[in-house]
Amino acid sequence: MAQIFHHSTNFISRFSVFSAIFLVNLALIGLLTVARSPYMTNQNVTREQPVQFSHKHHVGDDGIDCRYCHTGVETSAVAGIPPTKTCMNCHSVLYNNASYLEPIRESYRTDESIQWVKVHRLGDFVYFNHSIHVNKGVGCSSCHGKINQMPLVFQASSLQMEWCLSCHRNPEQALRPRDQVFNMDWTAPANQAEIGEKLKTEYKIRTTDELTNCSTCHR
Amino acid sequence: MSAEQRPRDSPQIRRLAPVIEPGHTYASVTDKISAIVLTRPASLGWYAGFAIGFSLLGVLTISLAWLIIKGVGIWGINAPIGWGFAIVNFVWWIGIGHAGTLISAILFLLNQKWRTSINRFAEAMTLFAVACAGVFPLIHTGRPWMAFYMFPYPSTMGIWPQFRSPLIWDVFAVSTYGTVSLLFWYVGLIPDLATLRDRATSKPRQIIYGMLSMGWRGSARHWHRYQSAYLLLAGLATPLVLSVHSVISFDFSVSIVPGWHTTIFPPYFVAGAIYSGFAMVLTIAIPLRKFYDLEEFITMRHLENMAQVMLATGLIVAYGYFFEFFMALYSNNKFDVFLVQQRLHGPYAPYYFALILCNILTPQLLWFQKMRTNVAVLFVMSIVVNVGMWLERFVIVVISLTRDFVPSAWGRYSPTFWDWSTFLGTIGLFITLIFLFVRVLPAISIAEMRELVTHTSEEHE
Amino acid sequence: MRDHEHQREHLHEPTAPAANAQQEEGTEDLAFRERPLDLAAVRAKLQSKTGKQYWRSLEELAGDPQFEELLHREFPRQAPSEWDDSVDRRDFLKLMGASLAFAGLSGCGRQPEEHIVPYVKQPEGMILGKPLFYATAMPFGADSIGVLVESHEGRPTKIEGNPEHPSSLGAANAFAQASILDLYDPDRAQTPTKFGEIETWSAFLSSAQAIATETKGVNGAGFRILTGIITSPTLAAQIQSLLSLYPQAKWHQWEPAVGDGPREGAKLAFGNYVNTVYRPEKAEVILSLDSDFLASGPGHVRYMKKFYSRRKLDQYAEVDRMGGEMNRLYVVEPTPSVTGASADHRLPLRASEVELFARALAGKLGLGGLAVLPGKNGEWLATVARDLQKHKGASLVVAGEQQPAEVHALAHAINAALGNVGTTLYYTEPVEAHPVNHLESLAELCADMDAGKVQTLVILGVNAIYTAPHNFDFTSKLKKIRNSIHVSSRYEETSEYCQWHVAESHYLETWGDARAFDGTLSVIQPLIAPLYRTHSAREVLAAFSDKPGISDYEVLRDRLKAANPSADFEKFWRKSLNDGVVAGTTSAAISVALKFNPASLPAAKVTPAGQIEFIFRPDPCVYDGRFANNGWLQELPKPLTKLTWDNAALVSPKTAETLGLTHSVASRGGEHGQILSNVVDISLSNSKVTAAAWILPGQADGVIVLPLGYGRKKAGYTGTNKGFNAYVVRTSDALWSASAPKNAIKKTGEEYPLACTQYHFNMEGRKILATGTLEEYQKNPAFAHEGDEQPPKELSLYKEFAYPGYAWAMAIDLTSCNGCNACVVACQSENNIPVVGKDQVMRGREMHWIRIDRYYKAESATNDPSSYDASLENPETFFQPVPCQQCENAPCEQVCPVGATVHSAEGLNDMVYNRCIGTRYCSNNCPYKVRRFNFLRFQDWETPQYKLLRNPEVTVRSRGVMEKCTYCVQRINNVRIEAEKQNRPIRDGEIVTACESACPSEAIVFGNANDPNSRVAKLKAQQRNYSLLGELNARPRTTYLAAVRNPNPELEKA
Amino acid sequence: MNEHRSHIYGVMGEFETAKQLIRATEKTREAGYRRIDAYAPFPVEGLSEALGLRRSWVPFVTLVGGLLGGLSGFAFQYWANVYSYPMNIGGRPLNSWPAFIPVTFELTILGASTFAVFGMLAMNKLPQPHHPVFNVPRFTHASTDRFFLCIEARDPKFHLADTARFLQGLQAHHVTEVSDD
Repeated sequence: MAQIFHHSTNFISRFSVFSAIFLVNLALIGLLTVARSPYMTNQNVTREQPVQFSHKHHVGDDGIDCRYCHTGVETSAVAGIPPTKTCMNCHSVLYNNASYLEPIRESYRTDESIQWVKVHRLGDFVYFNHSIHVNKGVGCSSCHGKINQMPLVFQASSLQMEWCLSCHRNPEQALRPRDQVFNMDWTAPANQAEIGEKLKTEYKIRTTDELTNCSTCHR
Repeated sequence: MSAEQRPRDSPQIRRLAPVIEPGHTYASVTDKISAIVLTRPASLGWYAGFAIGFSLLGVLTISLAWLIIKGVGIWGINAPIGWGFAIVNFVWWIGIGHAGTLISAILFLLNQKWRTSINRFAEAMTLFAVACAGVFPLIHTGRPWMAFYMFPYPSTMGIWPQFRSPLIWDVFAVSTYGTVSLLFWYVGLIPDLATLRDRATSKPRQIIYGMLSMGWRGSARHWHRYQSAYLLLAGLATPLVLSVHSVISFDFSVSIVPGWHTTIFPPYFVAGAIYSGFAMVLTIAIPLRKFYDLEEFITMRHLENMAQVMLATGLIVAYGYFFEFFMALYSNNKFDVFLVQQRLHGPYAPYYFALILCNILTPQLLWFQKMRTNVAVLFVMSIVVNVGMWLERFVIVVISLTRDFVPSAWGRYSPTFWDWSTFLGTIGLFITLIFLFVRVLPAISIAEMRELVTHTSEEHE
Repeated sequence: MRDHEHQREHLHEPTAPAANAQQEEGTEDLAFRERPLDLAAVRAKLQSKTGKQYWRSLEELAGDPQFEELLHREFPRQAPSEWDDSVDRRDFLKLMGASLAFAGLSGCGRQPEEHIVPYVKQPEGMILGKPLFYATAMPFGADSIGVLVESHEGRPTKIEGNPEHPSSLGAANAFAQASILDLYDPDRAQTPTKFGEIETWSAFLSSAQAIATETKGVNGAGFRILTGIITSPTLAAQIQSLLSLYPQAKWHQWEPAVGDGPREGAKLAFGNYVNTVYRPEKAEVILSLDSDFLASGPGHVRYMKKFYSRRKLDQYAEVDRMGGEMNRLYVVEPTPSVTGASADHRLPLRASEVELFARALAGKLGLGGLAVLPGKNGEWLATVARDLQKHKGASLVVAGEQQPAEVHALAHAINAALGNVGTTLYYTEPVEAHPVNHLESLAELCADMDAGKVQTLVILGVNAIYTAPHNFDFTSKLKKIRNSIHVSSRYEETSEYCQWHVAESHYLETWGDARAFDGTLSVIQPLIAPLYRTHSAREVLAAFSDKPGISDYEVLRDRLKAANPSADFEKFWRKSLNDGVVAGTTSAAISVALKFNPASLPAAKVTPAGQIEFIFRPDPCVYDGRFANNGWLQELPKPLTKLTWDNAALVSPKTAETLGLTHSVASRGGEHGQILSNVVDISLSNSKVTAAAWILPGQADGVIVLPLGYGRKKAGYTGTNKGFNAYVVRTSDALWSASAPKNAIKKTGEEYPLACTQYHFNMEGRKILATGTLEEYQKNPAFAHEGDEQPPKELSLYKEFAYPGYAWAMAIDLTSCNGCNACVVACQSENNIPVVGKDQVMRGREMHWIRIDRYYKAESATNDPSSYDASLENPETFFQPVPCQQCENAPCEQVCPVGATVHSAEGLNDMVYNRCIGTRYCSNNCPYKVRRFNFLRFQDWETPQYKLLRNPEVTVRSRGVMEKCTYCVQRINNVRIEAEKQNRPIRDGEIVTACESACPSEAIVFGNANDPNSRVAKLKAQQRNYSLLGELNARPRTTYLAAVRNPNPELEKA
Repeated sequence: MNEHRSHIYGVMGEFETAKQLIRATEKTREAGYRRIDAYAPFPVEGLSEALGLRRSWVPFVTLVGGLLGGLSGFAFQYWANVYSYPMNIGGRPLNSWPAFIPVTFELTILGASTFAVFGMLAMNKLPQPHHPVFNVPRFTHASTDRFFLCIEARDPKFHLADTARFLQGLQAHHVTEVSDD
């Protein structure tokens, strides 16, 4: 019997030991990466909508203010998706026979709601409130990205807890003057750090301690 | 002089009883032990035992599936008794595990030669017990599929486990304990695997054992490092084994529940663990040496020593019981006082007295040599102690919870069918693993037996 | 709106948000919906709830879309309700098949695509995501409780009291709050039926019209209407117009749980029906003659608020009153009621002896009548009489609803003699639209039915077959009626024997009006269009009139217009809707002359000493049975017995001993769950009922209480066959109490498991509830701290955590708590707390976030009422609401392995459901045992109606997760956000927790302890303030104010 | 001679008892051979000294492992609780170091023991299923009851014939040459 294993097995066995360890770690890292990838978060994924509504056109080109449609954004937890009526305000006269607007007109006729596909989907147990962010100088684009350049809206941020925390831990980075909140093209000035600090005190932003309490977002 | 002439009962000679019957050579021990794995066909008894274990294992699978589907509500737990059989069994199994490490590590450090013939399967027992124990912390949670929250990984929530919680300590203690025991056991196995490789007749076996032995060739240089590694492992496993059950006891002593919140717990849990562990070793060793006639290797001396250890640890446990009472009364904390009274004449008093009977009264028989050397008695005794130690955990975990601070919330606990099936299921897992183990791996460390042979032969020279 | 932006319903899965069935009915509807509510689907789902629907094989299962769904969820959506946790074999196999898949798929997995479904035309005035509150009123007996209903995008989710309304004053009782569950009850009747077959409304209309014409021909002969008490002027007017249309038609009334005593008593005393209104706030001394006026009967919510306004001691310490003006309450009653249990002095007397007591009192006060009370009771009486006389004009005697006319008449006489009329009580015209003697009214109807004089019987809401005295044998008589129409919200016992059953709309679905105990009129406005094809009583009556089809809305407006020819009716109308009360409708006090001489009373009939007295009482949770299918109320522990899901024949310890009745504690659940009690056969007035016996300390000896409202045969999934039906042994001649020899009650030898949430009544010498008398308190205001072992803060090794901002805290005044349960229901409704069912309660797994502990101050040798002990004959009873104590050194937080419960910067003990993995360690380590665990999937995910019910502001917890009181953190956050938007601090009283807002006695106060001017801070500053189990140094934010009672020193000595 | 070395690993002798092996080993070293190795079925006392082996590095490696495990363990807990996400847990201080000890301890043990074992294997160049000595048919007894001494070809003093003769001089049975392939 003597030699059971061939010369090569020495290398093979050692190699496999190391590669096993390597692969396990690789798998773990992979898992964590997938968890943060658009596959899980739907970040940057554009969705087909029943009506190919273009924010680029309405906001970017026509310059319609966010609040014209998203009426709740300053007062309520939710910005609100506009009722068909809002579309018809204009489209009863503009493009009022464009075929691609048929679903709108049909909805208005039949009193059947349009089924928009949801783009921004927070965890079921997160209680996000638009109004307080808007009122405290957090701009739309800080979370939603440059909507005015999106033909079809996609989710610009991961919307994961660590992402929320990044801002709740140091809000100053995102604070802007109130009149800039709805400005999609606002970019942080060079001295954002100090401006942010100033605004933070001006707006009476709560301490990081308070902003990172569980019950701030979870109930 | 030779075995048959020696009068077995005269004390001072008995004390010299060997840890291995004389007349053995390197070859003979090797043959005898490796034969069990390599040549001897599996007996009918083995198949029978395995069948029992395996069917119980099936019960476990079903119980777990049903648990996952329905939720922990299928068990008897409720408010206020949030922990029931699951935790009782967890602590019980972990406790059993301890004897293995203890025998292989501490006795090794103390250079107790008699450990050699029992440490291998004692270690195996440890691993399997830990496996059984490991089932519970996971499944007893309300959402097992979320249990990974307990591990410190960089989650997308940017939040970490809560390291002040004894349960997190458990996670680390138990997993470390499992890993180290496995390493220790495997390192011990390497030379024997080499032996099996060299004695195996069929190619597949040669390859399997060959792979497992990693090409061990008994080089003196290897032995040199091997020994220091093994010694270090023993040195590390010793504090580990003590820490693990201390940590388990923290689950209770760190809380504020009357009957849990006691400083005596760590030492008394460790003692209890060793106590039940040795009981279990006996429960396994006695049939093992019988069926595979290993009486020459696992001699009366082993059984007796273990019996003595049981007696000693049993007394420590008794001391623990006593002090639970004493401290409660001495501290005059109304909640503790009330609780210890409840133990004596509460709704669960029978369990408490049963526990005293099993753990304190019965083992007193071990003061007598006759009893210590009577295999049948030892076997029964070991079972009794196992039951007793299970009861102890039941008394501590469950009964303390039934009577805590606010009387309006007092309740009672009674296990359901699924509590029992899960418990029996883990016993099935244990049996199955043990039976597989004796078939595929040497139940006694051959290499160390050879050392023993040299020593004994030297003694005889 | 909140729901379409973020799903609230579930920890891991999106479930259909507010579906709203209004659009089903095609009515003008201001509600949003995501998925249409398909009634057929509803019914199908409801069937599956009873666990009948299983997959026949795994193969079939595998093809099933539900199964695919199930694979991507943590647990099966279609699994039978956990309410009965029975292990069914096929059920088991079915799930086994899925089990393998779980391992891989649970935990991770992407969220499915979701749709946002906006309005087509958004109703103005609505801001998506913000709840609206509407004022309306819940009619109840001779009263109606004004409520504010919270509505999220058109679905009512919560009911609270209406501060504007006299009978609410902002608080609400358990019934009113739980009535919202009735709205969404999936077992409600959903369409009209004829002989049980589904019929259309128009079919009913036509047959109604046929009947109408026929009836017209014989100008109304044989046309009868049966209703309960009606306080709705509109409905009454409609009935009257019918009666004038059909001259020979008759209107009968039957209210099973309200006696004729109050009515007839007034008649006896004053010669005609008058309504009595009390002013407890003005009374120094109150004597209740078997009246539970704090917890039932017209105006009780108001009375409770007013009564306890006189027991606030030095509340908020503005003036150091030290309880100087604390009133005193004496109660004489056969069985402990909420009122009696919280009285300063309580005398257990058999129901029939209460009349003797009243006569003797009258005698003592020199009103004639010579009856004297023998023995100790006599002394007691004398003392009370003295106390009353001492407070002429500031005393009050209240007679119980179930007491006979004589007692009421006596009470009127005594009050008159004491000069209380006009001060502590006043009289008004009856609130009832048409006061009659109900027993006679029903008797007459039955006689006529028997005599074949009745062709058409329209029953509005009355479940006569269930509630009528059994000697009337209503069933057989009803069978004789040609046209019988039953109008009720559920297809119940009576419906079965009627030709037509018309599904009645819930009061939140209809227009209407109702008067309160003091005559104040409220407009009832619908919060939601009928969920099903249901109709109001008014519509049904209209169907028989000459102008059918006229809508309630018009009828109502026309009446109001007529009654208020004011200039701007629209303004008036809007104001009435907005306030919930119609201005200027409160009845004026009338002066009535006493035409009654106590001496002239015939001898009272008293239960002979040797005999046992059986008395009938409405159940504190399901009342007369109308709430039998309400899971919240069924699972609500009854104030005194702490029983749920069952009624029981209540027996005093001594009587139990003589009858050989006992309890034993079951090993499963134990003291906090399952008690085995003896089953007894009660044969009474040649009928028999089998009941579970329950031994109740403080009950008068020789009395057995038979609570009404249980043993329903057709109540629905929740209420059917729960408890025993006391109506079965109730006869017209012994409507409220019957006497029978001892052998009328026999042990059957069987045992029956009762779900009792607190059996153990003894405090075991632990300082859980600090109690004292007013004297003690005035001597030593800090009496609550005697023997305190709370360690000083300096002893701590740790540096204190600072709470610079708000420090939320709660103070609960035990002096004011009488265990009325309003807070428990409020919490359940606000926080989406599931109902777990009897079996789970028996395992000690009920989910209430706030529980009310009941303790007896009895030096009992044993803790077991089932072994007789003199101290249990009339023990002092105390109640203690226990929500999460929000400890600063929370023992629960430190042991949680995943940090699912941690402390907020404002001192809240946050509970993060989505982080919890359910080790239950926190619950074990919670000394107050306020944490609740979802042992099984208690939430009902299937029933669409319940999805409408849920509060979108609160996560709906799922299986395997710990939950607990959070001080209504959702309310805190919403208020804070509003305040921060205005850059101002939160004002005291701006945040009101659900329990606080419900509490009629204002025992619960929440606020910011850091603000020295907040109410809570002032309460905590009091010396009565102590923390539960302070010696544990958990530093609870919830603290208690010791219970102080005001006993009469003279009686104390005796 | 060098051409030998290419395909010869060394010469091996077999002994009955451990004592013989030790004696033989000592003699061989006295004879000036250095590249030698002894093979035994169990650790033979005195053999290491006979071969003149130096103290092994295993203890040091173990120490390193222990320190790594322990320090990183505590450091991580400190970081997670004080910096990463500070939370008020039941009023306990952020750095509740006593509560961090158990985990730190367990990680120390874990680190130390894993390093000990894997360090030992690594230094022994295991796994190594194939080794020239296995070419010797009788070497299977090395794992049962026989003791072997092998003088390797790499040894400067090595000469096939002489070394073989030398070994026979030590009463070794079956002196065989160990081929290297």
